[in-house]
Amino acid sequence: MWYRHGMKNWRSLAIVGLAVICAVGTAAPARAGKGVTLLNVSYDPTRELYREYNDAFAAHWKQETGQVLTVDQSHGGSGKQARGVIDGLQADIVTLALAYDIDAIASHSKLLAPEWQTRLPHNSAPYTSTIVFLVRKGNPKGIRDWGDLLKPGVEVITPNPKTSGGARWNYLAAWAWALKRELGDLNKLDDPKQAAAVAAAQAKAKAFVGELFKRVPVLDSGARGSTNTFVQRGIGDVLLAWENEAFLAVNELGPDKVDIIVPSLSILAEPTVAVVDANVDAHGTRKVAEAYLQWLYSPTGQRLAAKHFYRPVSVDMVDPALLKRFPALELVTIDQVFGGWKVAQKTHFDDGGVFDAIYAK
Amino acid sequence: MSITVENIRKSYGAFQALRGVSLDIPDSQITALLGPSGSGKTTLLRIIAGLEKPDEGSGPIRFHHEDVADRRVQERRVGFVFQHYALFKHMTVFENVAFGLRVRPKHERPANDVIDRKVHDLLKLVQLDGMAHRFPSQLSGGQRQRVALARALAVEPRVLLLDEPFGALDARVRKQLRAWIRRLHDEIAITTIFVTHDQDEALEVADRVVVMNEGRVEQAGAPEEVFHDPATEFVMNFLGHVNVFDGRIEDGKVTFASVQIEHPVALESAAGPARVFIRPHELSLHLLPRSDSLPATVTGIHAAGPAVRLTLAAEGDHTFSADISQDVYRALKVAVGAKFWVLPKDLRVFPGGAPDSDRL
Amino acid sequence: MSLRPATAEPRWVRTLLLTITMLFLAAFLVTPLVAVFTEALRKGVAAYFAGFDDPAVRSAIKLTLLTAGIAVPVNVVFGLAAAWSVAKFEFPGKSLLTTLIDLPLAVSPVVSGLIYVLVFGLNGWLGPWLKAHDLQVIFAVPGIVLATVFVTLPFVARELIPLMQEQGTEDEESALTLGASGWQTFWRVTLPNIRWGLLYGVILCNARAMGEFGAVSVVSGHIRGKTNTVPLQVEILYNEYNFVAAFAVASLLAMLALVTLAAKSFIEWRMTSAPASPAVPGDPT
Amino acid sequence: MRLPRRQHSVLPGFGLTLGFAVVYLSLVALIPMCALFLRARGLGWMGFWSTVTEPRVLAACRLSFGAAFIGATLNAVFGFIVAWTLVRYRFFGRRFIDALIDLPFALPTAVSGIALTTIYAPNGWIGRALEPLGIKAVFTPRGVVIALTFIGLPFVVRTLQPALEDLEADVEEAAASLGASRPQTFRRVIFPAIVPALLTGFALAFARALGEYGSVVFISGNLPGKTEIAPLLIVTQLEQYDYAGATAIAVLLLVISFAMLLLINLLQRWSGRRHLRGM
Repeated sequence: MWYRHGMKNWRSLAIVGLAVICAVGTAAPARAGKGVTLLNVSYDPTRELYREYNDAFAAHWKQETGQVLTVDQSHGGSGKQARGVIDGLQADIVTLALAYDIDAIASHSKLLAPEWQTRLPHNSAPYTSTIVFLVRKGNPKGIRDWGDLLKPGVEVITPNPKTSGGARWNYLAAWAWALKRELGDLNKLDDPKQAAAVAAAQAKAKAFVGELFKRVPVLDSGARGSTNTFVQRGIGDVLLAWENEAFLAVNELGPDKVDIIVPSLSILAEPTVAVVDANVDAHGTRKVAEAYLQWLYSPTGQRLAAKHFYRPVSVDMVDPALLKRFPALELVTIDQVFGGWKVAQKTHFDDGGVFDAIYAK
Repeated sequence: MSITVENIRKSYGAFQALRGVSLDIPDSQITALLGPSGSGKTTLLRIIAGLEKPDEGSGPIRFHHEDVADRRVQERRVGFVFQHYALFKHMTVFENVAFGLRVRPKHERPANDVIDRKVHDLLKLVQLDGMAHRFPSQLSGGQRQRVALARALAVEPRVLLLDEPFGALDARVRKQLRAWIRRLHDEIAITTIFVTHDQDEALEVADRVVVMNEGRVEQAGAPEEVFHDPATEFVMNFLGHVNVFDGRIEDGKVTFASVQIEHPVALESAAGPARVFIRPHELSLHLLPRSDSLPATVTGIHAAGPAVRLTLAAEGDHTFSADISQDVYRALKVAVGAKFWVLPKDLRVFPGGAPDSDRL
Repeated sequence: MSLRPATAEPRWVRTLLLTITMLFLAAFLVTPLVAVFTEALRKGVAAYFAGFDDPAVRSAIKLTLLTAGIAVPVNVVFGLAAAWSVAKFEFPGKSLLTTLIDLPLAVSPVVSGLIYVLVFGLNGWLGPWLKAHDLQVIFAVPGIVLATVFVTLPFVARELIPLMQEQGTEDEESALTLGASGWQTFWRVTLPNIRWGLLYGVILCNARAMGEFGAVSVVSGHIRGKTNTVPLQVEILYNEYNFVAAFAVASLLAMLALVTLAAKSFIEWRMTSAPASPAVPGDPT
Repeated sequence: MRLPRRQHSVLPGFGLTLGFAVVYLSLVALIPMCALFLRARGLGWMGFWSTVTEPRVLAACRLSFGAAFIGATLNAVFGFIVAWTLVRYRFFGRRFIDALIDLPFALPTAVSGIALTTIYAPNGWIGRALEPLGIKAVFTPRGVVIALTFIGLPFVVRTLQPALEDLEADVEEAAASLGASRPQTFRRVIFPAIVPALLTGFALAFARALGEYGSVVFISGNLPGKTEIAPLLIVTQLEQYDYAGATAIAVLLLVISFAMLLLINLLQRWSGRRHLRGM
């Protein structure tokens, strides 16, 4: 009798187990619906740009092919978004803050080819940007260039370079400026004869950046968090920001509150874009995905980029009135100063790198 | 419906609640399971009801020759009244009583008007007809008890099982309900078993008393039988107040305190220690010594009641009680400090030492 | 001067304690609540309602309702089953089971999300299999539901276990002796007995299900209009400098919290003051 | 028959309900958690040890533990006063305040974080008042404590309330009749009786605070080594594709949470009651 009872218990357990598995396992099919859908996984400051671009491209695509296109949009910190794609976020397209994050997708997941950056013009960056300063209205602390950030009593706001792509650009721009100050001419970096001077300059740059980050009271995880901290909370005297973020902040949050200051030298930030091969092939969206990115280089794409304060790569396609908004300054590239992303990441941002050393004490 | 159980065992981990109980419950009578807490009486009742499973190797449980040991509680058709009644708080009195009828399978379920009539008949029987639409929380303890009884009777049980039916009531209501249950039983004549730890209750209500202790049946019989002819020390001790003396058996006589008395048990037993039990009303007080009487001093008087209870101290640190009538109390002019000769009119002797005198 | 009862504090102590209570609660509870509504209404009622006039917000509300609509019922079933087995039976490993039921309460929300990434992610245990079958769990609705189910798992069970333990088994046994089947006993006796406690558990579970941020954030993928729940949408609006809309949507959740609290007070009042409520139990058979 | 070794009750459904509960719990919670341990095992003991003893991880854990401890302590002190006034005194708005206690529980943590930051920032309602005093509330460890105090409050109050309600007045009257002053009665009669509940509430608030993420990230400032909490570090590690490091910290938190829960259960057994309302 006890035995029979036991069987019953096990049977009911099995039934229940199956039921739960069914309930849990009703995973959604990855795609559904009519027409074609793209998922563009992007980073925080591109919200406004892609909102407009998606509509424009969908209309263009409809005209070209008659197909109804919907572009789903996901925004977040660049690193977080890359991790999402690695873990299975079904992105057809990634438009991230820096090439390193797309490299990470390629190396961690085999979802896209390692040579992705060569497939589109201009290093796969259809628009560029740079790093500028946002200060309180009237610039009460008199900040003109990177050196002024170390004035006594100046508080600097930047996101965390560990988690924010924009913050890595901030960090590298500051470093490049310090090198330039020490060396006078950045070409010396490639001159073997100047090795001793370069080493001394690198040490000075490290000290400068270390001192700079000591003046940071809040490290938000993303660019938007930092802007909110600076503008909404009123914390800090200067915000290191994407040029487009700075313009947007002035427009959205009040020209009466903040001013943009352009330093003498900054870095050429190249937000890169790529098609995620494995995903577009699974979704059957390669054609439209590739067209989507190509069209970023078209006059419309370039115009929209410029409208949203990204520097277009093909200036000749864009209304000069729009271009006038971008101030001229000396821009250095990451390849030129740091030997490319992989080296920069390893030296500065990986665990145990230079950035960690700043906070190690 | 007579009930027979054989060799019922039940243990909870290391604790043995029932150590092999066999019992015959006669048809249409009230049987009381009497014993101190932990004696296994409630466990036995729950096993009969089917609320507990006896251990492997236990004997059958027969309801009138039919072994119901493998029957589920729903199929045994027992009416069970719980100590705290277990009335369904969210249902009216009416719905509580009707519950057993409403949960029957559709083809056996009586029509609504039949249920209605039946419930009202039952409520009339337990004298609660006007209360049908009240909720249990609006009733007194005694009324709740009667609702529980009516609910149990509604399913026309073959046997009625009551777990400490008067336990949660105050003294006055208890007394009333005892008599009422007795009358009710005479009316419906259903085999009834109830559990109690109150010997007065058992002796007054039951046709048969089963005295239990430590998972065993000590004695089963009519109330007079167990009271006047207890089979064991435990029964003697448990049924009513009793004075206990440690004594010895020698030469056919029993010696305790300072007296030596002839007793039939002493004649049959070998010499050795013995325990002497005397109920307080079996002692009489005398001003002059008699043979077999022992001198004692009154140390306390409790005169408020039909009888007067005296506390007495005898030589050798013996303290005991004696009950005398109010007449005798006044005639002898009893006062604290007075000395009397105390004569046992009757006594019971159990050969053997004093094992666990604090068992009660 | 009247004599103060022996078991009361002097007036100044009472005043002091009351003042501390009020200040503490004002600093920690009332101001955040007020802040949410103030910010939401900063630009007036029209701007407040304009905050909801956004397909992404509406889809976030829909997704949140769907998530709670799945998570709450399954956790109710689980809570009932767990409470029934724990409260009404003795078995070895019982206290381990109750500890494990409590575990999601103390697990960091981030970890709660992470574990599902490790199981269902592309590089997780089931990732390759799911991909082969074109199924998507994390960064889609099922993952959000799972994470929510995990975080809200203990609520109903925690509410019911002590309640059912307190009530004992007499009522159920009584129903059984009267011939009721197991299901009848459950529906007609157990459920009415625990209904207020159950509702209380449901309300807390629902509040948490709708408000969960950390765990859902890890598994959501943040696809606008598709995998954003209300708390995530609040963050997004906030990050879009759309503060009024962010707080307007947040005020929805704050109002949910207030409604929850009101419902809870009502239930507590019912539980303590009106045990004898009439009820007409439906017949499920 | 292995499942129920001993079954006291004749109530049906044991196999069904326990089976369902165990299977459900395993699928939803236990098996996914195993994934965490397995992934962390990839590090090996040495790797695990070196990850969790990195200065930055240690600093984050110190902050998480320290702030959780201070928050739970604040809650123990003020939560006790709140529970006391709610149970003992009758005043206008008592019901409203009583209901409000659960707010941190019902309000999404991100909203709480944003709201608290808005209030305690230097230009916020309370922050403005603190600024002249030289007290910086947000973007300092104090901010973390504020968020964690907010999160933990209901745990302490809701555990203490029933315990205080259960205290019988006659015990206090007995103490008073034996000549004890009110403070003496409190110290020697009331307080010892509610210590178990207080400890339980403290432990629950602590365990919850240890893992809190959503509300803290807005208010803490997130400076590595200074105001970075352990759960944020998990997120940071994840975003650097360092799964092993993330899982190592997650395992550490999980094990500590589990230990806390076991401790809570022991405390509850000690105090002889498992009834925690408002949870």
